[in-house]
Amino acid sequence: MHVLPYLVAAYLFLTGCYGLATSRNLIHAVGCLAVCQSATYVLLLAVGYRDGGTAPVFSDIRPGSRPVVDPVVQALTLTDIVVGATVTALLLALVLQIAKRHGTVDPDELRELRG
Amino acid sequence: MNRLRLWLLAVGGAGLAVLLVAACLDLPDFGGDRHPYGDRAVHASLLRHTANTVASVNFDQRAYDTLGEMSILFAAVLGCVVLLRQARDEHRAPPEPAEVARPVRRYALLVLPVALVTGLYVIAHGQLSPGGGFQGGVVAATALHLLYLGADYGALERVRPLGLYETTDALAVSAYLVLGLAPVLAGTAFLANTLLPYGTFDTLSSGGTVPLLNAAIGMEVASAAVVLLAHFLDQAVEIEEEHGS
Amino acid sequence: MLIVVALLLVAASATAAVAQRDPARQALVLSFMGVLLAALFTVLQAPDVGLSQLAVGSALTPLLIMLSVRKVRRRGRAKKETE
Amino acid sequence: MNGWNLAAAVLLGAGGTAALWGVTTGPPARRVIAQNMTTSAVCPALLLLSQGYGRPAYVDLALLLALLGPVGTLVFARLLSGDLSDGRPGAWGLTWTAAGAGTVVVTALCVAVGPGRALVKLLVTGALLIGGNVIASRALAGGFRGVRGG
Amino acid sequence: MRHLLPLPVALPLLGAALLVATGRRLPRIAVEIAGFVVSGGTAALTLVLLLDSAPTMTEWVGAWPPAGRESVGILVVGDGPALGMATLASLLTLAALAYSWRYFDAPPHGHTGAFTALMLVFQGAMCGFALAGDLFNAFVFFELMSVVAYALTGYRIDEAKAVQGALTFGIVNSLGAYALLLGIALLYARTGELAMARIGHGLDATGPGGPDALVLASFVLVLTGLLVKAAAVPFHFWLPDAHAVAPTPVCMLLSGVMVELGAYGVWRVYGTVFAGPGGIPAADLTRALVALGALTAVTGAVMCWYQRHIKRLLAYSTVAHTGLFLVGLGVLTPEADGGVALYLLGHAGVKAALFACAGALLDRFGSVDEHSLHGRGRPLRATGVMCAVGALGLAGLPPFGTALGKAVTEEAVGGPLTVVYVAASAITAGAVLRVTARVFLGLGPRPRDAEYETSGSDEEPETTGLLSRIPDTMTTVPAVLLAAALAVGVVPGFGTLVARSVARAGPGGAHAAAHWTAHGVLLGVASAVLAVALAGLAVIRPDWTSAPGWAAPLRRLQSGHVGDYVAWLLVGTTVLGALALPGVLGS
Repeated sequence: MHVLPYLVAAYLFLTGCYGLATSRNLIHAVGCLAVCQSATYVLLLAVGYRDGGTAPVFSDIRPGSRPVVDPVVQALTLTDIVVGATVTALLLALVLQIAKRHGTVDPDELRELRG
Repeated sequence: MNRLRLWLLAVGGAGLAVLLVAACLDLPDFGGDRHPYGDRAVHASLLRHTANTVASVNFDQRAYDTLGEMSILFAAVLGCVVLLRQARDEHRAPPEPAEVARPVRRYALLVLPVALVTGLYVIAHGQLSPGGGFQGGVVAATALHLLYLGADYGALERVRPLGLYETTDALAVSAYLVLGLAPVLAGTAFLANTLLPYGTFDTLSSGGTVPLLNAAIGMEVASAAVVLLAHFLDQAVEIEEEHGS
Repeated sequence: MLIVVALLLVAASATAAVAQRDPARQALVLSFMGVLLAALFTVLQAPDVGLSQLAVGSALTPLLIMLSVRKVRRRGRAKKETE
Repeated sequence: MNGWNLAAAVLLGAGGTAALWGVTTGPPARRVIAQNMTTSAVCPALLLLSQGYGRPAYVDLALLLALLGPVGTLVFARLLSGDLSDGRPGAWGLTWTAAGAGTVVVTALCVAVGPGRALVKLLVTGALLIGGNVIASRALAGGFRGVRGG
Repeated sequence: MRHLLPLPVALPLLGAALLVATGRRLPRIAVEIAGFVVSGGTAALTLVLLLDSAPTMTEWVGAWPPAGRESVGILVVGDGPALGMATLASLLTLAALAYSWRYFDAPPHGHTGAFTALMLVFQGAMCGFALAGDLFNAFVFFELMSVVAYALTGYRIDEAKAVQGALTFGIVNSLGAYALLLGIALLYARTGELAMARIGHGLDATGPGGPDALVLASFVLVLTGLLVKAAAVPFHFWLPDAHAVAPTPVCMLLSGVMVELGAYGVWRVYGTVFAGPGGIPAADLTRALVALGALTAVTGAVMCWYQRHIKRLLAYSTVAHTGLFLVGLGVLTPEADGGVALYLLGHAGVKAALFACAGALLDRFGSVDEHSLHGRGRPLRATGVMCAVGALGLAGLPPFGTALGKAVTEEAVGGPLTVVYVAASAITAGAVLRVTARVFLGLGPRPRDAEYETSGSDEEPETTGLLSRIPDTMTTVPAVLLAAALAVGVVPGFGTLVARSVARAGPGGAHAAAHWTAHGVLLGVASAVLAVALAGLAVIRPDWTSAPGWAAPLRRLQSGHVGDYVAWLLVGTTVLGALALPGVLGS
């Protein structure tokens, strides 16, 4: 339990990398990249967690009445999620153009840039 | 070649796995009590009457990061607009109207206003309760696309003057930057939240510039998401390549 | 315990997302994973992050991926018809 | 860990595992149904968590999921309509079971919360959850016909 | 004055936003002038700030001055190197905008300002990354820089190679960025801080007896992200694929400053975060950077030699030179840092000018292929001369800035590594000279085609149709850039100024100077002579130099397959970890 969340984060990153490296479809590869990125969310939030803590949002609890978790990592993760969504969109746009110009989305068949 | 890749992957993956696992074992235990920056951030947030500490970190203490985040979204949308533009060898074909079962159509039209209101609610309460410009903006933008899901693409296009959304997107970014530059003109730091009164704790107008920045982000995200989806929808539904090219 | 359940489900869905080689099916798993991540963020006491993950992961990203899949497939079909 | 959280853990664990199994195996039609069931399992769990942690603010998450979950399913129903056309299992049994479970959870929470603004939010969430679930099932069972170009 | 520090980020972003907001109504000329004004204004601002950068300016954005020693705000650091990089990025953006004056064919319909706006955002992002004093903030601008670069690389959507290169670029760099973020999260877990200097203090305070596996892992992950950007072997595969296909003005920025910003990031992060007793021992960093840097330089030079696609050739020369920079930074002496700074400035001018010349060829003949252009470049006399001059600059012929920087760095590095410097610069310059001789003079026989290579013929020109004559902007800009590269070496006292300002920002704050020495001049001339000899040999006896029997495996590694590149990235992290391991085990 003490390290499980961290290990899950590491596992997510490695799994995503495996998927990326062995992918046969570029849309699938972009999805795997999203899996890689979820590793960063999990790691960041796990780092900021505090046992018995609650969200540092004081609209429905009195400040100081309960221990709170780290708000900074949450802000970082928020930024990270936005980054992830936009990068996914941009890469998908590129995949669409590849599909048009090369007629395939299989990286094994893209053979123009080499050597 | 493929075998080489698998070998590389095995070696690299194993090495990285060992490294990460070793690091995990050295990390402070999960759920630990030491969060110096976090504790300071909570304190600073309460000092400025912002009930949602995460909003305070996002729009006040680390508003500069949010500027970067917003620019990423802005740049990505601009990039998608450029990348998904109609190429020379393509033309537009108006899609055929879709046949949607009546209950589904009714549901979509009924939920659309609910989702829009929810989106606005999430944006407006960003500095009080969980939520904020980003979350609410995405919900509002998604809501609009219920028209595509529940009716057809033509219906969506009628309520979506794309140029307007693009301009709104850019203007929201400008508004954020202008709000950040105003303190510089007043002789203090960029993005300083010192010009407006902090208001009463746990009310909509509390937190100084936090609600304003939050609203700018909400506007930016909502219009950016609409523009982004519009270009993907155009590609998937309307734009066709000239045959034989 | 809640955290453990959510973590294991996320890890399992990530494995499934990588193992599904067809992008449309992967999009389904990714949307599942997005919702599960939101639940994980909630039990990690990060409702703000959970909300944005829900907003992005449950509808926006699947829509983007599915639109791309549709475009690529439609292209393939159009090409087959002309040949 | 209090009773609410325990119930949430059970719902999340059982519902999540079942949905994951459904999403990763079988024909496309069944996968989409499982994806729809994710909403029905996780949304009540989020409601229970909000009560368990004593944080009414967390209800927003359930509200958003109840709103966007069915939208996500509609995306798949619409854009996969070609794949779904052969053999449309209505899965009405499952749908009504999920709707029933949602009703039970929402009712229990309403009783626990008592009248007030929070109750209204809960009821809206419940209505959206159950309505969305049923409509998404309807959409999967042939809600989009003749969608070709659009 | 310090309140103005974040403005080099804010102004271009504001300009870009306003351009997009009004872009659909403005005529193209107005958009281009506006972009020019904003970019130029920002460049002037960075220059003013740079002149005021001693003593170091720091600013807490959001007016959160530290209470005690701790703040909740974001730190922006304006020291010599940071503002120097920001100025370099701004000036190069200005040059690229001038070069692309009325350049592309019709801009996207209804988005007249899109290209200019993207370039402005790129400028702001590079300034933001250079000035960042907060690790997460650096990540944000790193990512902004990457996102804009992907979009700009794929700008010509009609080009099959362009979109493929952009996607490879995007996937590999995003993965690197996520590794960087994982490293930041690990550092945050250990120290609970995000400002770089505070993280450094935190590591020193909490590391009981030197670094442990956590520090090592965070070091490796952070460095992976930065080295992917800096295109060190084996993270470099994306670079030739992307730089060879991006529009020429974008190439000028990518090769001239963005890749170097990765190396700058390594210098900044190591110096501020990991240099203390709780961080990574100096010996380990030296081992890692010198080994990877030397490997990068050699690989880049060899691959550069065997290219026929001219822009790809130049891209590999960037790889080789970044390797040289990394070696220089790796030895961790103030003299070497100053030398690298000068080398980097000179290289930026020379490389951007060479890309500009390649762009002129592309738009005049619709090809950047050395073989098919054989002899066809004769009418373009000015471009040919600039190509040759640029090649000599690349070789480090005194009195170019590259020569001064290289001489200072070589002296600081010393030993057998001098050979790497001379060889890498001579081989890359020789390749450029060979191209010049074949294309602009038509010397030698037309070489035979190889089997496994990227050809540069039948490319689409970036302008409206093929140009019948090269416009003045496309010859003036490279000329100015070459003159600037020359000025770096010639202007008396400039070298010492740069070296001193870099040394002041580094640990210890030692005094440093950069002078021409007989030894350095001799080595510079030797590289240039070697380059000319290599080029001559290649032109006269193509069979001797173009039969790459032993280089074929190396070329095969550059497969264009994104999966291979991801696998190599993982191998790279492992290698980095192994190289830095002894220090962790020893403590």
